[in-house]
Amino acid sequence: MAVPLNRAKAPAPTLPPARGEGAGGRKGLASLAKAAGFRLFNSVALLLAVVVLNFILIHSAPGDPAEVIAGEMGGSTPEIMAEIRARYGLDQPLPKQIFIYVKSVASGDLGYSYFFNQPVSGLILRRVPPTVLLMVFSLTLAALVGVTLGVISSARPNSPLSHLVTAFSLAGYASPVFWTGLILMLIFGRFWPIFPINGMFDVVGGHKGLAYALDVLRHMALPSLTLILLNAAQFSRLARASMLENLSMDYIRTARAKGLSETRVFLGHALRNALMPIVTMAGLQFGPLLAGAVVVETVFGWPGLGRLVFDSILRRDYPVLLGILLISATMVIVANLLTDILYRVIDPRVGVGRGGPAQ
Amino acid sequence: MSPNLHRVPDPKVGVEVDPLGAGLEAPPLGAGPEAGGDPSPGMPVNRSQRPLERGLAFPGTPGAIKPSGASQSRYRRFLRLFLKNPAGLAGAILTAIMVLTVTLGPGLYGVDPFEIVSAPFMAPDSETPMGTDYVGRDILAGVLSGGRASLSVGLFAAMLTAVIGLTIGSVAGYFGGFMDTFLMKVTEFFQVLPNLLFAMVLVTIFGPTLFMVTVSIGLASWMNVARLTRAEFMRLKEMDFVRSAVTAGATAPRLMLATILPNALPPIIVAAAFDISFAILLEGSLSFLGLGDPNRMSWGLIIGQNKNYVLDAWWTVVFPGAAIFLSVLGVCLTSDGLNDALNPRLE
Amino acid sequence: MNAQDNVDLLRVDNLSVTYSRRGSPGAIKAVRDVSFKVRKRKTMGLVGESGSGKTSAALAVMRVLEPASGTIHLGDVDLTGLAGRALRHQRHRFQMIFQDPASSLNPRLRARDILTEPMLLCGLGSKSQRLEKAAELLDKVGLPPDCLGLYPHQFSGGQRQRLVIARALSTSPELVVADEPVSALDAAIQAQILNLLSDLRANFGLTVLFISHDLGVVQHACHDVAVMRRGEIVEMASTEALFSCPSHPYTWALLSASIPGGPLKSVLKKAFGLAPEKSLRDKGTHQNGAHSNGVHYNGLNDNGGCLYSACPLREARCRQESPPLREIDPGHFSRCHLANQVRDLGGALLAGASENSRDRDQAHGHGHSPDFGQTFPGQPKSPGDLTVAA
Amino acid sequence: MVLSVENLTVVSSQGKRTFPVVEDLSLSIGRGGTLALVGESGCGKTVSALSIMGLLPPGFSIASGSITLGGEKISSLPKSKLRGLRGRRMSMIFQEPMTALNPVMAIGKQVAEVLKSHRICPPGQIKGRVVDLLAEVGLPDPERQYWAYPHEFSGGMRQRVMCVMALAASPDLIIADEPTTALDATVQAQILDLLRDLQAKRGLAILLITHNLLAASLLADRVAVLYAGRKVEEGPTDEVLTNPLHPYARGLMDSQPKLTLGQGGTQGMARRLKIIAGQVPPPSQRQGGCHFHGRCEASTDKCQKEIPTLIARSGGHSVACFGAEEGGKA
Repeated sequence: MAVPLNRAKAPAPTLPPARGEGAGGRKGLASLAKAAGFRLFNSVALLLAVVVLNFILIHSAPGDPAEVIAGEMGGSTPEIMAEIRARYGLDQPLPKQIFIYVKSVASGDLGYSYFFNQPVSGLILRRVPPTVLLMVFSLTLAALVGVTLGVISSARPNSPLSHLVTAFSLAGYASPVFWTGLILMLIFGRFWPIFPINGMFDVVGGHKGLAYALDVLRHMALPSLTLILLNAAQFSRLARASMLENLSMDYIRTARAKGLSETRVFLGHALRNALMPIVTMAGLQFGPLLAGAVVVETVFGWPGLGRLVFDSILRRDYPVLLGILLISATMVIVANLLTDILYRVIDPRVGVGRGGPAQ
Repeated sequence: MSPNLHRVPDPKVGVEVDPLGAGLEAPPLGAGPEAGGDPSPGMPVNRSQRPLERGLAFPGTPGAIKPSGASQSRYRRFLRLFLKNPAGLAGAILTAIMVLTVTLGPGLYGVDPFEIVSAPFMAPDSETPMGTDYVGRDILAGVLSGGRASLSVGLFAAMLTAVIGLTIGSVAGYFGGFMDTFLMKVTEFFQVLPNLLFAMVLVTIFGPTLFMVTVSIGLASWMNVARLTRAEFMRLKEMDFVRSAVTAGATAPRLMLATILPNALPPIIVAAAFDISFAILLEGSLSFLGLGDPNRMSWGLIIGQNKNYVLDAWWTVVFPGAAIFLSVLGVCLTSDGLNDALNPRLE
Repeated sequence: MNAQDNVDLLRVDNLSVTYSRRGSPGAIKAVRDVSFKVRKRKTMGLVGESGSGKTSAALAVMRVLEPASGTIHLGDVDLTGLAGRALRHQRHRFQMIFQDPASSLNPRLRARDILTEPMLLCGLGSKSQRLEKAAELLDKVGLPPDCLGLYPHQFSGGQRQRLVIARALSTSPELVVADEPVSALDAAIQAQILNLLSDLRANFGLTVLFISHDLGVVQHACHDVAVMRRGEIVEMASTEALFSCPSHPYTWALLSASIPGGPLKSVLKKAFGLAPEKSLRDKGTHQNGAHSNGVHYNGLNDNGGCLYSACPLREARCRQESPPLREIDPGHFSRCHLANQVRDLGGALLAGASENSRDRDQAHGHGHSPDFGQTFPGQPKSPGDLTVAA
Repeated sequence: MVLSVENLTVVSSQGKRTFPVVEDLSLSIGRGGTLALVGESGCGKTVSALSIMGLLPPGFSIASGSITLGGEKISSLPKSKLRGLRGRRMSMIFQEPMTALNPVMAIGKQVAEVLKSHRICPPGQIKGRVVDLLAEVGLPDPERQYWAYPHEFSGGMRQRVMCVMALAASPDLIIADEPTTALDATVQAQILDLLRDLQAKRGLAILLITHNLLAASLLADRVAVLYAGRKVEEGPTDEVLTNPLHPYARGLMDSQPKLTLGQGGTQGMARRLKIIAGQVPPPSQRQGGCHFHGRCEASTDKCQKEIPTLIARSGGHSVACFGAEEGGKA
């Protein structure tokens, strides 16, 4: 916050201390830390709420909670049932149960999967890296491709390219993820088999280092291409709308009156302002993207959270399902936190008190 | 400013009133406001009994100019604008076609989607226009009757998101303060949960009936409409015509429903239309993952069942997927068309 | 002036309005302990620049904004105490005219519904009576009766403002609060609406609270004037007394900025002119009204002294002790420690300037200046009275 | 002569039909001179300014007439050449200070852009030169202001930043489109003083677009009154403002409440303003002849048919009206 006026004995209103280049420096690290602190507290509260939601879901499911937790293996062996009752303290009064549940989740114990007969947290955490890799790779590429297409098409709003981009963005949004995935599998499986259509690496290859990375990349081509098609469509649509809106603002007319070249006006002024809503959308888009990733993993057999979700649905393995919901909510919260802070760095107007784009 | 007919008053008539004449402190003629008299202020009076002061006989002031344009009804204006936009028109036609095929199709085609028609993986031919699936059921029958589940879930889920979103958004936007902060925290909480995952958990726990699928999708995707409604209510609440209704004595419910909501509807209707397409996609994903209503055929279900045989039986996946694609595309284009036709002239 | 006329219709005592801005702690004092009276059937002007709190005061009187403190009496009814049905029961007695014709009419309603809505909400008359009165109102504000079925976007700016005025009169109110009714209009339309307002005021026996930032309009339209700055009334008097010789440096500064170039302007600028802005606009301000110019304070750092920090006559006393609103002449109030000196200094400057302009008239031989009152000339060469409207 | 515009006609095309927005406008400004273009909204004053700068919005185009800047005919220049002149030889100040600056770029850099793109001085000196300019327009502590953002400035101070941007490449002509309309009276007076000082110091020619007669009287030495796209009167400021010849100009002056100081100030209350009935006809509604004939009290058949031409009267005061010509009203 540039002008620290609300401290009791505020000195004469001062501007941010003059500093060198770089937009970030100008904000003052104190104000950024305060904003991050506020948002962090907010995120922890959200996480707690998700845990409580999980608890409520388990207890509101039809039937005895122990049955629910045991899932498909339920009722087969009395020892398991007894062990579940003891672990979750199901015979205790409800508030006590919530406390036990929250305490165990906080200590990293998300319960035990009887189908995979291993602790849920370990099971899930092993599947997180491939999903994160797939998502971050796809989100970045989708953002780059989408924004570039959107910006280019906003240069000449009713040119053929612009109509093409609009059509692409509509088609990208309208096609269901699993359908696109399967169509790509069909194309690259049957007619142009240059990419593997299943799994994450050649089981037989056993490559090391760079070769291994390349192999994973080849395997990731189709799943990420599916995600990119979907998300690039949304980015291009928003980028085009945001650019057109900014190009009609007064400060663009001022820039032109200063005699700046059209590209300088376009990139130097319009794009800088147009990026802000796009950053916001990237944050909000992370949740739906994760959902898309789950489906794509199921289609392409990518060993991430998606496959785990698919299997645990079949086995009605609630601890795993709820664990995944918690972990993915965490990932979304972290993503929102990052985009919020990125938003503050770009936009000098955002004060400390006010929350970021989500507010 | 709309071009208006310039009916010129006869210049002679428009001569201004003699400055020292009526303009000065002439005592008011006839029934002045206080003549009407009011029962003692505190005492509540039945609304319709109060006399309406008719004010004074008094010549109209010069400079009467007739505003322009015939008084067309809003619906004709809406239709005119909507039909002018090609995308909207195409969308409306596409959606209509999909709805018709889904409602009339099963009756006309007459084949039961669950009935084994012939050998599995039959390629599309005259007999089975869309071929058969992995157990030999007719894909065309599946597509026709599957649409009923997908589109109805899409419509009703979108209605649910609209109801929840409108309520939370309008209350948060209008009342502000603590209510706003609390409701926005709730919205933020729901937004953190990836919508498909949340819907999956709900359906898994509470059973994959069509009703539960609709409710889960509704619960997982109302946040956009809520945010949009809140933003519109906060913007309109500050405008003069709402303040004028306050000064005229409008109560909070009337302000929210009769004054603010009609002006807030256009962007909300567009968002709700988008939610229909979003819900269809979500229903597709759910049934693709095997969470749809088992005894109801659905587009996602067909694709989910045949996904492993896509390489050698492409038609089992391509046609149902195309059905989803076309209906979602139709709804999207219609909502784009709505956007242009509905945007108010307020700006 | 019969006895009934010096009765006060509207009495506002110690009115304060505060805004809490999300993000910056502490409340912004938009209106600070303002008191004034509006005589029945008279027009009271509230004049001030943007951010002076004049619109917030008006909205508080209309109970659109909840005042932080203070009481508002309409006739003998204390409005601040009322709420819900009781307040709505009084609503027909006081109505409001808004500034921006584009946003003060509900775009979804036809003219007929716009005019009948206030009567409906106040429960006045039957449906047919309301429609008749709506047609009658249109005629009174100079709009043809057959445009009842049209929507606001089919009217021009001036016509929409006439519709807004007709709506305000629909419940035959005693008090009309007009918030910058002509600021958003062009000069020619502005004159038409000002004439309309004065005709309606005279013929309906209305009492008007007139908010504006334009001194020329206020002098033309108002019987009494209160000059507001940073949420306070700095000077209050009858129009005649105030414009003949103000007694607050800020009023002089406003006047000197609103008169055309010439000897008087340069003299007044030297004596009372504002020093150019020094500090940055503080982000915590509340910024509305006709002009979107920022304000340099946020009501937080009240260090007790007079708020007019840019005053050229500022002394030590002004910095420590905040001046009360004192009555320095009968009916003429000023919030300045040096009010008397300011009045005398201003009077001298005025007299001085009018002396040499009268000599110059004789020298040029075409005594152009009108007989009543001394309108101060534009460029030194030809003294004719010059149109002045900010 | 810094700027001379001859018989400029600008048309706006909506769909198939085109309407004249500015008709046969001629004006000229010498070095150090200021011409005020006065008129109600919708009379084409902003469109004229934008056509001079070559910034006409889509749908508007120059139909005929020529614009010459410093002897060079710029109305026929290709877009790229014209762009080189903007900021360098002529620059513009806009009305709404709150939205005319880029909200996410420090103001110093927004000014430096002008110097950089026109290569006025080597990159090293740019920052120093900007800081001097900021000081020249009266912004306190310019060294630190360089890094401040627009939202930290008041309306008046932002308009000063706009002036700096306009002056950075020391152009010959500044077009100010309603520079003080969005400001309060006191701040407006300061900005007009600033413009007058800058003009005196740098010998600038200023084209002031305004609907506010006070601003015109304070800054301009000549005034041209526009009505519905046509110039109806032009002359020295105090001549035009004190005894206007054209009925519209006279109606405009009379219809505004005059601020009178000293005794006898309240007669305003009783006196009704002399009004001009009706409204300005929008471009699509303008018939032949003099556009004002509908609202003019002295309109004759001739006024309805023929377009009055501008006739020079005494002291460079010219008017375009048949009535004024015959009647010879003083």
